[in-house]
Amino acid sequence: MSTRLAKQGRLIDRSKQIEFTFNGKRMQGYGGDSLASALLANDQMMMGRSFKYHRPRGVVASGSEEPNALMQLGTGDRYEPNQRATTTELFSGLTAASQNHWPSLEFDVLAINNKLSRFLTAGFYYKMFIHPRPLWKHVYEPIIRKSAGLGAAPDSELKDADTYEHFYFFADVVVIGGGVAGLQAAKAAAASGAKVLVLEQNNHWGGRAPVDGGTIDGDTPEVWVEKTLTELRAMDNVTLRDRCMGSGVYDHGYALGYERLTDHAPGQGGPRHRLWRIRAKQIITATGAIERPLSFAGNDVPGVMLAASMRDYVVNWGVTPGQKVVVATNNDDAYRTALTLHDAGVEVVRVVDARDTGGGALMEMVRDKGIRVELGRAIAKVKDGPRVTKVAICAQNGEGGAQEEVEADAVAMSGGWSPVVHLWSHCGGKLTWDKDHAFFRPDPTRPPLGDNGAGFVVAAGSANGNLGLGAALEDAAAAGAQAAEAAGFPAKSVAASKGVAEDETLMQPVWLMPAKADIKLRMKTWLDYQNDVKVSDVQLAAREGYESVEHTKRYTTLGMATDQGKLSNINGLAILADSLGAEIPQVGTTTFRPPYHPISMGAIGGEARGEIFQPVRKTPIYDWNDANGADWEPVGQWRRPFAYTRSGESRHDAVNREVKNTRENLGLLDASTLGKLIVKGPDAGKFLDMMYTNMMSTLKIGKCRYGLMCSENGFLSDDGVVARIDEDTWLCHTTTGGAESIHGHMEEWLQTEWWDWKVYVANVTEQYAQIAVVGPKARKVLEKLNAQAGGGMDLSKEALPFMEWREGQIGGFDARAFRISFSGELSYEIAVAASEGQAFWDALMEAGREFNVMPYGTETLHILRAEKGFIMIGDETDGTVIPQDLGLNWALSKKKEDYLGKRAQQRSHMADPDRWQLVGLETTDGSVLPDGAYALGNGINANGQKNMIGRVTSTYYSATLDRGIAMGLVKHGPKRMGEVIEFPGTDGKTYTAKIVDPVFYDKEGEKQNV
Amino acid sequence: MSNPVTATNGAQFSGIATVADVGLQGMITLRGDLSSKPLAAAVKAATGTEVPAQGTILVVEGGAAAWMSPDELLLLVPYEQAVAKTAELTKALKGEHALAANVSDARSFFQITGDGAREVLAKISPVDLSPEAFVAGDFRRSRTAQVAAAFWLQDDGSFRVVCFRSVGAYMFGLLSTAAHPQSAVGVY
Amino acid sequence: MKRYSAFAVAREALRYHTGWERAWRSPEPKRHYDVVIVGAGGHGLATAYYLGKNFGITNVAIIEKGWLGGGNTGRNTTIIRSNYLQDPSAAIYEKARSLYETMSQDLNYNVMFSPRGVMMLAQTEHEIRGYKRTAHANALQGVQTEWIEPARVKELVPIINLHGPRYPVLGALWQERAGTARHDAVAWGYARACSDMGMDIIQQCEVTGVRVENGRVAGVETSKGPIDCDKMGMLVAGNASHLADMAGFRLPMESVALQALVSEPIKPCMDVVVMANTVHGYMSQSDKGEMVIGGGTDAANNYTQRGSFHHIEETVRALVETFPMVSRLKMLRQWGGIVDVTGDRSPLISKTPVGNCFINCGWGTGGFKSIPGSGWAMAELMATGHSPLTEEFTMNRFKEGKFIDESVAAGVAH
Amino acid sequence: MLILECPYCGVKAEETELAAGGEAHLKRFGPGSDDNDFHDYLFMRENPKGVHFERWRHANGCGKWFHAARCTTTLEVFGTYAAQTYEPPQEIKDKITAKRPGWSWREFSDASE
Repeated sequence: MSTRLAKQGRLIDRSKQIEFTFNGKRMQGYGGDSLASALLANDQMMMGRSFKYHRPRGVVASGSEEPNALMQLGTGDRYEPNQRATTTELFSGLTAASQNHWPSLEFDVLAINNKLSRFLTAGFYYKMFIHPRPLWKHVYEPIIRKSAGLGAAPDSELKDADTYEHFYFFADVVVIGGGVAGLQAAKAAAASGAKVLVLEQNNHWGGRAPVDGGTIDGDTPEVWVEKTLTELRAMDNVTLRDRCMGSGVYDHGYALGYERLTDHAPGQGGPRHRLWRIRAKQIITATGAIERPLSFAGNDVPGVMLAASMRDYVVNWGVTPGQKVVVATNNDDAYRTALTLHDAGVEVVRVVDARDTGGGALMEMVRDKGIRVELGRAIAKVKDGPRVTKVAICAQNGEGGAQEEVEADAVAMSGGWSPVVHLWSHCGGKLTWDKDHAFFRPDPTRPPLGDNGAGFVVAAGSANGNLGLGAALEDAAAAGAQAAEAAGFPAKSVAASKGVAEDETLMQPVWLMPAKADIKLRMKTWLDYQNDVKVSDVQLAAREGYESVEHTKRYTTLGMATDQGKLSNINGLAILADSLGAEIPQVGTTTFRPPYHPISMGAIGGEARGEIFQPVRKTPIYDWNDANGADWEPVGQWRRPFAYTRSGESRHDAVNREVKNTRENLGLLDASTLGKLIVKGPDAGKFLDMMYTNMMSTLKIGKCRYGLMCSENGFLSDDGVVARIDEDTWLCHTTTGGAESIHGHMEEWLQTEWWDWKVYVANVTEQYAQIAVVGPKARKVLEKLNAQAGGGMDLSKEALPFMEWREGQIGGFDARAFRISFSGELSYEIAVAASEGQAFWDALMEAGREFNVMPYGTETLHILRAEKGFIMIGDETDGTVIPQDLGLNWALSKKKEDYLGKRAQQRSHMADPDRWQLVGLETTDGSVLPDGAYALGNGINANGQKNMIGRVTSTYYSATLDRGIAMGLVKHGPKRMGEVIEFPGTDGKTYTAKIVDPVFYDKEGEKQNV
Repeated sequence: MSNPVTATNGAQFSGIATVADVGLQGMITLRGDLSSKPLAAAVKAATGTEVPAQGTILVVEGGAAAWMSPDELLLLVPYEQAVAKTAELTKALKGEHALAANVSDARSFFQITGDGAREVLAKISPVDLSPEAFVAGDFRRSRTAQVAAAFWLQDDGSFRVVCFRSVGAYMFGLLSTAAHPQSAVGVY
Repeated sequence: MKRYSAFAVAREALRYHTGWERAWRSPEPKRHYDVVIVGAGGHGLATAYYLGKNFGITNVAIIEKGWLGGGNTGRNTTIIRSNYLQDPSAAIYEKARSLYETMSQDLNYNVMFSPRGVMMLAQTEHEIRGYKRTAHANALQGVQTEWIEPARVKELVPIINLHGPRYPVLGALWQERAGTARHDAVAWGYARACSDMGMDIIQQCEVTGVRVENGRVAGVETSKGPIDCDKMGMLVAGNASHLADMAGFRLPMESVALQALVSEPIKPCMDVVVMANTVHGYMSQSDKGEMVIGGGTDAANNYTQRGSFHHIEETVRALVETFPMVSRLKMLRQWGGIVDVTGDRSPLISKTPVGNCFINCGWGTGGFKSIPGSGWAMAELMATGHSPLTEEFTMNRFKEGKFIDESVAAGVAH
Repeated sequence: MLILECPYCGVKAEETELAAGGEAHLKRFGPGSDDNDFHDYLFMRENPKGVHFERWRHANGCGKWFHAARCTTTLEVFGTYAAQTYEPPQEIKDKITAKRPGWSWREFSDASE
């Protein structure tokens, strides 16, 4: 059984008892425990079920590489699936549940998959479920999906109770990893004066060293770590962050730090996670190394654990995973576990060392304790029930015939170590195979390259393949100096601290235990625990031709689980290489992709949620609109009222009321969103002549002109009214949402093509609130305001004719009035300072009451313009329409040699007489044509599609005319006036419409010109 | 004629720093040749400052001038004087190729005061806001979360942030969120 | 070829799976082939497959620089749909979708085509109009799609938040017979079938030059020596400009990164594919349980298969807003591919200035979903010189101004 | 996540302050130009694996367009320079030659039409 030891546990505070629950059971742990150590202390070895076969699984590691002990943590709006017990700090009230089983952890129906495992090998689903076809969707896939997946999904109706944030940080040198190598590297780098940031994923510093022992500068590693931290904390140029994982390295020195602020204290307030967006000149990866499992049959049985992790549980948390332990190894380090266990009073039944010659000093120390060491031996098989009960021992060079069976309740295994090269590799750092240690290590000649083309990542310590304490410290000091130098800070020579630990003899690669294990054993020998990939699966993949490492990975799912192959990749590669008769480096690795360890989506999204998910752009009249029935419509980032609904009124009714009232009385439109650009300079006229299809240079001061803009590719992109302000100044109106893009468009041409032209552009869109005062009584209300104010600008037809503008005062407000109309009614668009926009609107509403004033929204705006046959960018245009299609040839200046889009419009397809052209459409029965309907032609095309001859671009119910009106683009349309064409609806009906002139109302334009 | 109001109308929030709507501020966009003498004279007349160097703002009593781009300044003047000063600038620069536009009402204007001010901005802007990198008088146009903004550091250690008026409410929400009382990063 | 079936699996299980044969051969190249296909991704393999199946042309080599299916075929988000607006696009994507339906049976390889339905959310009035337009066009194009109301959206996607504070869900364009497939399996299935027809798939073989004689293609130089051919097809997403350069012509195209990510696997919670274009994100759940997430392309030219992280952020925040539960999931892995984007963002399937040399590229974000249709049409074009499915996708269309623009719903204005 | 130094305001800006604007040094062809020239101007792109001259706008910054010389396979930046030029400064071309011998680009257009 696994229990708490009476002594040990350097990280726990035995005075602080903590209650938590696991699968509903109340348990106790101590402050400083991880969830995994606390569970072990409560004899809860089994912590989960595997992905595919639903095999019972115990914790196998002690850190972020853990593949098995995944938990559902918390409840309700703080629930989270798939959290590792090993990286979860215990807190009072923690609720954890194991996952991927039904009905319970102990009894799981889908464990039947385990019985069927002989059939469910790698790739079985590619070979099965092919016939009959419908069964895949309706039967097989649902079953497979249900048995797959890990934790349950969070409740979809609850919003995350936590918040998240980002933080930008700039450093000369970022050290990832706060073990002794990281701290040593930081010290060396910081001595140069460089600004250093150190990230440590755990809540404690020093990494493995305090567990592994030895001395540093004569102190225990623990003391050295404390001293060094004190030194670093005292330096102004050093920032230390714990609980902050370096999760990804990206181009040009960008790195992400994932800081877990309240995971260990939920609900304490403030953000849960903070994502550090770091820009570093140099990055040091002091990310340590991860121990590899040994591949023997039953290596996934609960109680089989990585040797160093078992040591961690004893030393860090005072927990032993078993009472009778077999240690299996191919290297010297595992002997430390034997010593630690022995010192803690745990029986070490055997040390099984696969090497014929065994190890060095550490082995002797173990033997001196009276522990039996077997050389050249292997584990043939671990028996379960469901946790480890017996271990069969055999010769490493055999086929697995057991020579001895010993009783044990835990196995500590060590297959050697792999440097954590993920962060080195994320951005293109290359690896080299170290034959002596049988691992990939960073190749310092091929680092990731920064913006200057030089390397920007330096690996240090065991992450760089220097496993020994002394070598790691020396390497780290050099890495720190190198990084500082590369960041522009000539290093001061700082002697590396001197690490002393027992000499170790070389490990011996052992990829399969025993070396000639038969197929039955290989089918029970796990490589990837979580995804249930076994030695036999990789061998099968190789045999079937999935020879590339990427093929093997994808065919078997090796390394694709939530640990991303941290434990399994090298072991799997070795099996693959062996199957192919190739060397491991020839086979290569799969690509390392961020993040190093999964990070929350919440953190990635940061603060952007709820009200600040995206900016909402608000006009000065926004609040009034909101309080007065605005049915909001998002238009780009703006929100505009679609209509102002009154209580008891439908949207449709509101629109009809607004339309009629504007035609008959007085309507107000908040048109503040329209773009306003000042274009000024000696060459401004020439420039606008290029920007617009029309001639703008000849516009008289005081006058307005409707203008069209095209892209260089010829397509209509924007429209609006241009006013000439003075000799060298024009004011250009753009569509809503066009302000920024058209401003950018103008600047682009000015800066990159005609940079010798003297033109300045300023975007003054938001300086003004712009209100359209529309309807037969528009002049009356404005004159009333002027009368009330005791004077103001002359708004008469004579003083301010149609398509002109004036500046002056209206109702006491400084204003600019444009006599322009997008409705066909008498209309003034009036711009006042944005800060006075609401006051001006209030004045209009107040003065307009006697004229039955009503605000109107975008839908009414649309209908009014459609009744007049005015086109709308985004409705009649869609990026494929040229002005010629819309009968706008009058706006294409014939006098100009050039304007943007002119050359493009001369291409053959643009001049094709078969292009669809703008017409009005009237349904034969007065109904409203469906939005986006297509007109049916004759026959089908070569691909069997029905031929189309046109489409509806705008369609509305016109309250003014009490019938449906529409505009559309129709092949040869203008020549087919009066013809009736068919529009099949998606509702099964076919609509018939007559081709008519697109101007439905006031064809002579008398109403706007009064 | 009414009392003009800002987009966020005096809003204020206190956490690791205090975020507040500064109120109405006269602002003039001035484009032109920044090395020209008439322009320098006009700037001086309008604000009382010289033409600022790249990336900086010059602040004096009642006025300021900030470097926006190689051919653009942002001039700060009292709100009530903005219209008149724009006209004066235009007049003074007649004959020069220049453009002065009153943008006082097109902006939202915030201040961030208190110890956490640097950290508040550093959460939302990809700019090195450490004390060694960003000093009083530095003026930076950048991005704050999803909108463009400009900000500078005053001599008293407080920041001023300018953005478009339409996103004033968003900016206030953003700054307030970043200033959450339990969100101190603890590095500046 | 030994056929795959449940029976075969059971038989092999009894002998510990020792009897499975190679899925495809690994031959050395011959000196001459009737057709050389450059690129053993989905498109290249599908082209070869249909050359053999539909036209009996089997003296074919498929040359691959890396490993088959290792490009964009193996790094996309596996969505299959054909609800395109323009006729030529709808035709080829619908052809592809219909071929996907029977692909497992055709290839005797389970590619796990899952017609679970694809939904494109409308979150603005403009999008409503755009998708209704698409539904009308699709009806005439023979593509089954429909406009659905918010209540139906919620029924199909219980985890969605219809009432986001920013963009409420106003409805959706729904293609019930669209879905997903296992991307690797598509390449492997085609490879196995091609190999079985006697075609040579030559992996780890880089094309270093294109031999052109008298204006016609004569062969390729490769890292495994010269190979002659009568006809050549270029299907190398992310490398097309480079290869065209070797043949002496240029392409109207740029290459950029497209990124994707997956969450850790969770139990089934979402049965359909949802695309939210207003906020730039889409998501589905794989059979393994991972939430598979994608967004838009990066903007700058890039051949690194890495993108910029702010695109990931934009996509994730969009999905957190649309599906609030996503906030408490974790990102397991992010990656990038290189997509080729043409002037109208639609592909080129075309003859080239070099005789008997054909190109198929520029699929942008639509590559995976088009594989069988693209291969079918390309094979027809290569074998007969003409295919109605490819007719509009020529290189010449840019000269004429005859674009196939699927982004037409993009321009918003009032 | 790239960083590029804006030559106008001296800011070393990260990509989120910038907007990519495609290939640089395109020569505009207007009315009267040959079909092929116009086509190439609008659509043909170098799209090299290697040295690329490209346009960027410091959109969330000083608003100016500038040019960058950048490698598309390593993302190394050889330099940034003002947009008001028909070809890269000699100094940047020399730097590229030193680092990428044999690099090529289509002919740079010149000021004379």
